[in-house]
Amino acid sequence: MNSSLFLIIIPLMGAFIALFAKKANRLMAIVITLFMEIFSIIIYLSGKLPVSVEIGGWQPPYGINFVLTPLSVGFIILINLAAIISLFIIRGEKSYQFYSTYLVLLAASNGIVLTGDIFNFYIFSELTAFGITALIAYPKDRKSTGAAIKYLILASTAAAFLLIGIGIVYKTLGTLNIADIASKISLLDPLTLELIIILMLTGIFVELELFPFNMWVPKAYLGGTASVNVMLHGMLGTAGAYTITRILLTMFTVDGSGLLVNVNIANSVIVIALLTILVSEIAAFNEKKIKKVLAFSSMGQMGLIIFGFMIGNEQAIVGAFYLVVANFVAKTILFVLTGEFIAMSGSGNWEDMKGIGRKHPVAGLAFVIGSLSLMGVPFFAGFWGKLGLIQGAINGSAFMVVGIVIVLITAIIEGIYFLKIAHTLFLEKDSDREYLSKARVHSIVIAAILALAIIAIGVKPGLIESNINSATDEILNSTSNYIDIVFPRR
Amino acid sequence: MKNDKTLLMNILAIVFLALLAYFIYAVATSSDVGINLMDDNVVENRVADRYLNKNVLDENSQYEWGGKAEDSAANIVTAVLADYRLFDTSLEVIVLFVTVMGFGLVLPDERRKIKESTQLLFNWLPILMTFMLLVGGYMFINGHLSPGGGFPAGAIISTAILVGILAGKQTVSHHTLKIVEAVAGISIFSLATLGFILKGSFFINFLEGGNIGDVFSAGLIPILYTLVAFKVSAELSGVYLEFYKGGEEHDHA
Amino acid sequence: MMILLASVLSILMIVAAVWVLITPNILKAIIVFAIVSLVASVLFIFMHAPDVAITEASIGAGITSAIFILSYKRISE
Amino acid sequence: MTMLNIFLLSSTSLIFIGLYGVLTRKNIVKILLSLNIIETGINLLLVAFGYVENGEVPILTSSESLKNIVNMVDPVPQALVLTSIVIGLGTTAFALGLTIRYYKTHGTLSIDASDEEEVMLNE
Repeated sequence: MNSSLFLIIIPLMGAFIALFAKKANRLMAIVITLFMEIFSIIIYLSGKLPVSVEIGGWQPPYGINFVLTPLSVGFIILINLAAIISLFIIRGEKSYQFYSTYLVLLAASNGIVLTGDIFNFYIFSELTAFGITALIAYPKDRKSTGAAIKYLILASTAAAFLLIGIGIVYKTLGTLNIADIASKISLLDPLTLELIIILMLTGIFVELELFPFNMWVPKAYLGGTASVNVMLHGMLGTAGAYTITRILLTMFTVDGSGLLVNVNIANSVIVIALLTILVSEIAAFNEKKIKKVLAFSSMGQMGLIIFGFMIGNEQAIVGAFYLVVANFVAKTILFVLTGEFIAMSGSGNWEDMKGIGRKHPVAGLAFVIGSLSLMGVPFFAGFWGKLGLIQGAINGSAFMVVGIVIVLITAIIEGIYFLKIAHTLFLEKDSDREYLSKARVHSIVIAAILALAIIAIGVKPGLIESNINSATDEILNSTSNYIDIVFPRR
Repeated sequence: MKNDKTLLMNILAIVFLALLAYFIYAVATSSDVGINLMDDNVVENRVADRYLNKNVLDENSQYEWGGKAEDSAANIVTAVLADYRLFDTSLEVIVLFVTVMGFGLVLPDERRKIKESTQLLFNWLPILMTFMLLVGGYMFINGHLSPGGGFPAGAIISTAILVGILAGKQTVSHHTLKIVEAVAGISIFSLATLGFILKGSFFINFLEGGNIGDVFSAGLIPILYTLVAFKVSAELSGVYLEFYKGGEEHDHA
Repeated sequence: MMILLASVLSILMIVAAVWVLITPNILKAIIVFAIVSLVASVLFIFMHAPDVAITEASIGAGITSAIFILSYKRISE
Repeated sequence: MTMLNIFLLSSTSLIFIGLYGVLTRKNIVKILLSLNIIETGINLLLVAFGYVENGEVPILTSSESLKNIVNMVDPVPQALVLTSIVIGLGTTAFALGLTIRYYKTHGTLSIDASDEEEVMLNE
């Protein structure tokens, strides 16, 4: 499995070659991304998982290692899928900088998931931050520049906290390997451990789009083009969801059981996640710009996912994984179609998109299916996520009831604003309307395929059940499923 | 109104920082069971012990000055940076690559002409540049023996280009820099892949190590540091040139 | 003796850092920041870290300040 | 007051000063300088974590120095700090490029300027 390093090496080499590829760089980017997707699927199906890969010939914890488990490779497949989709919906980008940065971002978001070393994780997360900042700033206008510099400052400050946390971990435990830290965490003084967890949480909160640190999200989505939105959501957001499972639920747990060592911190993360859901859904309700609506909804879904992971029992984690998949697919549909709609109507407000659903019924239908899944209507993929979340919360402690109430209320709010948009798309007529351009066929085909996937998962959740159960099992028994893989002799 | 907001922000920041400081103080003086932040290194099996004793592969191995070891770099910081944790270092090169590219991407296009400077600087330029190139060269070649290494060496070499610009002379073109950058970058990752082909593991130091303390020791480290130095200097020089009117060839790609 | 020197340098560094924040003149702030970096690199030598000291002096103090000044000149034009 | 305490205190105060600057300053160049101060503080802090009283530089120079291996300061934080210095340079360069662009599009260096296109300055 040493060859899995090609997932990092090939895009990075491609990033250098793109400096000279002139017109072939888009083709090269597509070929490399397809290779990554196929290669990660081969790894997933090879039956050799889970496995730990040494880099440089030094065994962990002395060298850096990659940990390939069903969970991490599953996330990589999602990330590379988002990458392919984002490449297909690019509009006429030709400059080498765009593709070079994109390839670095691709390598970094794969690395963030695969790495088994905490300092290596820090470098990869910095790389993703730089890559996405450059891509957000790419249009070079007022909106995108403002969004990019604010994101860069916020991300660098957060990364500084992460680095202090890493320093304290090294000072006290003498190691940088995630599995090694996880096995030694009980040796620490409780107060010191609390400090470490708070510092690291602050470091990853920006990427997780959680409440006090998420002012950048709507600006970044508004500033970027449609394909950058798909990257931001599908690559960075998915990698962010993965960091919770690895940093929080593997490193800082009681005997690898998926429960955070410090109950107070776990509860405050739940409170923050619930606040995020509430604030972002209410903000989305009042928003006129469709990209901002989607950005706020994206924050809300992220809050839901974190809420599920933090409850910590089996049903809730299964639900959270279903939500990750459902949110990934549904939001990708919405971002792809939004890009088309905005290009057609020439306006970012959803009120100006009257009748587009009548002109392009397939696209309109896919949009509605995506939003129904986000709401959690039965027979759509998101339903199984919210169901698992609520089941888990009922079995959890008493104050989870508040969480259930908030989840249900926000589902209704979400329903109202998405139905308003759907109503505008289909029912309102604007007959003498002329559209600036036609919707591109391949975008609609992508959206339609993804919409079919949502219905397939929604009607028959058994399609991905075994994968999600193995991922859940990995979190609930991380000692045998993660630490023992990195250190087989202990 | 605006002043009120600023004042409020200041007070909030001070309160937040005071709380943080108090928390850190509490952590530092905490006396619970377990390893405390301020304890001396009490954990067994610290990673650094094995690095210093150069016995990562074989726990009982010993080494001597002028003899062989698993990693024969005399500078142990270099050994950690460019051998045990080489993967980190090559990613660091990518960090610089992507940020400098982003810098060139967002910078507005109008450049200034390089101004003619004083006669004094112009006359002394060759000597200054040679001196800087020599210092930089010494650093990356001796990075495994003495303090220094690829990154500061690259920075110092790039200063030679900066001095040239300040003296009114553009010594290298944008295109050359781009080629140096790409060739060095591709070479670093090709060496990593070569390790996979020869020894079955990426980023492995596959050259024969040599003896500790020799100039030709530490296997791949001097080669890697040379590549890193060239790449870093090309990137940083690119940043300086971005500020001035450069050649026409790089902008239309 | 070393302790005295280290504490004087630390105090100098902290004073310079506060100065960076309060001075209204940006160019002055940049130059004072270079002093912070230089003092930090001397402290690195005190901590037996010559590698870090060289890197901090050349990259942290030298190149960073150069880029700051070039950018600031570009903005103020 | 030992050397270690001096290093820990001064680096922590640098981090706090920088944090205060990032939170309260409005000028982007000032914020970036504060960010750099935080980074310098963190670098000092990490190296101080590896500091040993009366320790030795972790570089072998002769057969004598081999006997002092037990007494050498920790090389790993130094390697990490070397990486983080370069990352800090990258952040600064990129952010300054964005600042120049920001000044061109917004006409000010204040971080509070609105991002919506209500005020058209240069177009």
